Amino acid sequence: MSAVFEVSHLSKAFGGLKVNSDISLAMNEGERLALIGPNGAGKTTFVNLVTGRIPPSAGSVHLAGEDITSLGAVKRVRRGLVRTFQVTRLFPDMTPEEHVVMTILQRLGRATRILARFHGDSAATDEAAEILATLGLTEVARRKVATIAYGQQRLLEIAISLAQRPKVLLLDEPAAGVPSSDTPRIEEALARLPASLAVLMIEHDMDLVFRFAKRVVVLAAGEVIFQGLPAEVAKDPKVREAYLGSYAHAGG
Amino acid sequence: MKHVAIAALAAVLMGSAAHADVIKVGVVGPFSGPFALQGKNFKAGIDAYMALNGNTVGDDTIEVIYRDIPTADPAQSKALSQELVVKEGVQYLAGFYFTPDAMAATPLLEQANVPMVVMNAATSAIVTKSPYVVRTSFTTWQTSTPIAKVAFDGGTKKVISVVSDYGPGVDAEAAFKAGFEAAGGEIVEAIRMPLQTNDFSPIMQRIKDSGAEGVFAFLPSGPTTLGFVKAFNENGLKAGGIKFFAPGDLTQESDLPALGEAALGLTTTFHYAVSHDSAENKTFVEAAGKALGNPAELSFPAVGAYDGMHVIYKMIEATGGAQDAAKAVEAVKGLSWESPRGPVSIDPASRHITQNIYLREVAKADDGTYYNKEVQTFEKQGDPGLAAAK
Amino acid sequence: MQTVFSIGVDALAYGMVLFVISIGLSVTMGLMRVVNLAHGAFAMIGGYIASYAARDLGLAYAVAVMLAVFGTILIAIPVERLLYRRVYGQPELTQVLMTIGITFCVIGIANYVFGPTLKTIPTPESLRAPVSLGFRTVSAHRLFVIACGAAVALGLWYFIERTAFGVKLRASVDNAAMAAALGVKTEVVYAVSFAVAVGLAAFGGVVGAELLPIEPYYALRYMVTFLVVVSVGGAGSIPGALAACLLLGAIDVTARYLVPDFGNFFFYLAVILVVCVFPRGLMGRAQ
Amino acid sequence: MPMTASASRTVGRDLLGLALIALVGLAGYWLFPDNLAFLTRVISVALLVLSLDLIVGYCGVASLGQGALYGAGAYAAGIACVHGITDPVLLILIGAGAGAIMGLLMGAIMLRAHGLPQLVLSIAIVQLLHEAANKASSITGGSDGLSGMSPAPLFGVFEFDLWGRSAYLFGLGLLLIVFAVLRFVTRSPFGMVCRGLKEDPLRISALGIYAFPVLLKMFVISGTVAGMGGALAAIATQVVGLDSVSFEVSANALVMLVLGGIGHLYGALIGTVIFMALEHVVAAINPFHWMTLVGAVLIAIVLFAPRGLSGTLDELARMLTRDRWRAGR
Repeated sequence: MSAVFEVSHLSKAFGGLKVNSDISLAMNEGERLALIGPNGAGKTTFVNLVTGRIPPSAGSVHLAGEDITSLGAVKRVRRGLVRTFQVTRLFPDMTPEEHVVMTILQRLGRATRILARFHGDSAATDEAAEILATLGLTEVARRKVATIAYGQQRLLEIAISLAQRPKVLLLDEPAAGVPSSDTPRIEEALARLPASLAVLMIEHDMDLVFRFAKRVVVLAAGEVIFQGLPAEVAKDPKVREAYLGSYAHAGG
Repeated sequence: MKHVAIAALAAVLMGSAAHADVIKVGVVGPFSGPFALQGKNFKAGIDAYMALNGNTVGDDTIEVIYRDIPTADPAQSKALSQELVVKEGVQYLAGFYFTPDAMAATPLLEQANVPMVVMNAATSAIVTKSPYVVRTSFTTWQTSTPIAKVAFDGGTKKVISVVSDYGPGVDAEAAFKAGFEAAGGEIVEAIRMPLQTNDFSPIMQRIKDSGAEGVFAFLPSGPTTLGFVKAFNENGLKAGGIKFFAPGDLTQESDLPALGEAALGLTTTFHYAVSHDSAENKTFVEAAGKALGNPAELSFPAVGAYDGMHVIYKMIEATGGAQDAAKAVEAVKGLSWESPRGPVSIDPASRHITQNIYLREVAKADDGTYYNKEVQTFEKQGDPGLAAAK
Repeated sequence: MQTVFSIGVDALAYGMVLFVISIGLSVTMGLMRVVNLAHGAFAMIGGYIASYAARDLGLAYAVAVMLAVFGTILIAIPVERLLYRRVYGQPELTQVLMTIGITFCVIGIANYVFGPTLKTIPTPESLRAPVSLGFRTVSAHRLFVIACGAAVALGLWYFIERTAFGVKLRASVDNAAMAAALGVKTEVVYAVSFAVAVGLAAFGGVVGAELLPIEPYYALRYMVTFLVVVSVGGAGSIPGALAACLLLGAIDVTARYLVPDFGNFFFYLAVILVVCVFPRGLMGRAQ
Repeated sequence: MPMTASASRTVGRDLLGLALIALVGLAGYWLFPDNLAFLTRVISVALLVLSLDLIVGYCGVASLGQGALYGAGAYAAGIACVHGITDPVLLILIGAGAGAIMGLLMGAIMLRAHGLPQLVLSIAIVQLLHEAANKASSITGGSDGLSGMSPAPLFGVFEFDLWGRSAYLFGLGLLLIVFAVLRFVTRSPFGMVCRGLKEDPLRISALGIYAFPVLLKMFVISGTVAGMGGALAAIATQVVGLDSVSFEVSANALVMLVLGGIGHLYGALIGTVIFMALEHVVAAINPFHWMTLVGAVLIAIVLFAPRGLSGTLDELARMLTRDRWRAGR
């Protein structure tokens, strides 16, 4: 199986400051990968690079075998590279149902039609109802997003990415800012992501990472210092030093 | 076509009903904003006439209704004139300081069966817009043509024309060009400035570079003229011996205090000067001065309004108070009388006023105030503009 | 060549008047992030005070200018405290509406108090005498305006870049919360910089009265010009504002010389071209 | 497509809304027979404010240059009428077309920038058009205004006479049609994407939707509506002045929109009617007191009712229904 998502030698420097240097990683269909690293390791820059928000200094990105390095952000989304946001980016004055229906209409190429009724598109409305149900958002489906709980907003972001039926999904700290009482519902939703979907999760919550990811990539100071199984991460000396700094040896 | 019938019936009905009581005259003009002073002169001229001749004609009392347009705004002028006719039921429309405002209201006259007496707007074409227009002020052609001859006879061979880019400005340029070239002179350049220009030094530089011996200028009176004449001095053109020719709008008495020294010696041709020496003018200046409150603010729009009311009174006499625009206009064709400005008459063909045009020079009176001293008279001038337009 | 030079003097004078008045707006918009369309109204208030002081009270020109600057600041302080403080940080549309509202009120009151006619500011004899620059004579007033522009540019640059207050001002604009955390009394900084901006506007209003005559509609008539000049220069950047004023001033004056009947056509065409090529202004701070 | 319960309720509410507008319009016709010329002007300005709401209220793009679209429609209709095309319906379409083209041009330029520079572009465009109209005085009549228009009777029967009866009813019909169409457009997928762009452009691009073509399309629709407003004014007053393409008319439209409440088509209508009724009364007394009043009203809106009249009405309505709903449970 060829890699559905491949990043090779990706680097980014702002002037002299090297923020991402020579990052390479690949993901196959249905794989669950986690990208972790201390604050300032360059995780967010990495997401912005692969989603086309900022141009790379060097390296390339391939999606399902196609070189998308020069494509714009919108084209990459259309090719199936979808992301959620660390801080939710939603329409406060609209309802969850409207968010998901708009996503589905875009997928079906009917998002900007003028001679049609948005609420009248029953195919999109039915599919949206299904997705919202699987994520337990049915009873807030018709309330303005500004009035629903933050945890539910995070779930809505996941619902939207599901509705986009992507090839690759980048989860940017899905549990960030969510009260611990709601985290289980987020985990449930992540568990129910389609098996064929390649998911790259960027996260700090180690429990969530270890329960979710089959493989872990550790980023420190812009470089990949570890790629491998979750169980071995904690033992690896370079990872310990990156995380615990000088204390790492003291404990040893 | 039942709609037309109803409209005509309503008009006649309204006309006869108003026979014996109040006849309303609608006056549209700038009573606020930058040109408020000119509007004030309209009111003074009307008040002066009614003070001297009473506010009744036969057994009808005259009531004047004012509507304000701060600047030239054709759409608003049409709306206000329509409101005056439809809502207030005026039988006569008068005033109109700016040409665009008069032009916009002319289509109403025939349908409304209302004559219009233009008390200032000076573009020749206005009278051609409707048979019910009568003008008692002047046209730019009428006042600009004589200055062209005066300029040439005075030895100036090359003149540059600088006018504001609107109806009267374009007319003034054409009038001066026709008169000056007929006399044998040459117009080196013709420049048109936008109405809102306030910094004139680039234009002054353009005048210097054109190599002209004299400049013919036309701008709306008030702030714009003030800026132009001041710039003419400050940039050393007056000191450089460049002569200044213009119709009287630019040295109207209400601007002279502000112009002061800068205006001394400027020669202009105009139909009226507050200092005109005649018995009628003395009584007029005295009555209008009282109506204005400050005699120094008296200027030519007041005499246009004064004579306008005279024509309206004559129209009401002729129609016995009935609303019949055609009969009213017919009655005043050829009417002649002694106006404060001098002998005048309404030309039957163009319904425009025939009058003397005076050459005047800005002089300083003993009490230190400035006035337009009349030097030479051009008798019975019609409107050359109409001949050129045909 | 002689014409080019003389247009140059006019362009420089007009550009400097625009700069002196609009630099205050650049401070409010760039450093304080407030779209203040009422900036022209403060310039007008300054003009009216100076005209009243010099013409009706017969005071000397310099005194009239001082009175105008401090009088306008005095008027502006309650306005800043009551109205502007409520729109700091609000979206642009809200600020635009608030400041248009203030402009309309100032116009209405100015007309009620001073009447509709033009108010001239009598300048001293020394400023009125024509000065010959060899290739042309120009009124001393124009040179005075150019000198004022240069002085304001230097003074403001020094005040913002080199003084302690300047550091505090720039800090509290970049990150008000952080500046406050470091002990900078941001309320005071905002009030003082607003007063400086308004003072500059009043000063510009008085000095530029020859070119931009004082009448009630002034605040509306030139609101667009000041806004355009500052955004072309890039809000918050003094060199940017200076460059924009001189560039747009030159284009406007040259156009009015070469093709007077086109009026401001080329001025606005230049504005569109510059903003299209530099969406954040010539030297705007990257927002 | 079977109507869901909620969909049929919104369509019902729309019909009720249209009926309300028609009712108010006809009431105006019977109550103020002498002021029909003024009321027709209110309708043409209402179309302008509606067109502005499409851009400001629905796309979140601030504009002080809507006069450019209104004036383009007015001059196109005026010039066509003076050169012989006198059928009023055709003139409205010509106005709409000119507005649409101007909308396309204005959108293409304005959408290159954001925030303040974008606002300045809108001002520069309307001022540029103002100077161009003044310069091309041979065609547009310049500052003298374009006059000498005599539109043919509507459908060959109803004359545009002095009392303005047919002009008013023609305008009212046009307003109803345009309002219904806009109700439909704002509820279409395209309309929802526009609202999305106003609330969070980044999320829209994250959905894979290009913003520029959507906004440009809305500019064209807005231009069409504004152009019709301008054409109606030209036909009704038979004069087109430079004031129709000016900064003042654009700033007034924005004030009316905010007074009524942005983002609500009703808001645009409410704001226009109240603003122009007040202006008609107060400005007649003293134009400068009127400016002070408008200034004070604007400041009050920004401080106390940022969502404008219709916004606060909506909130009021929601509070009432919620209370009833909570009380009922």
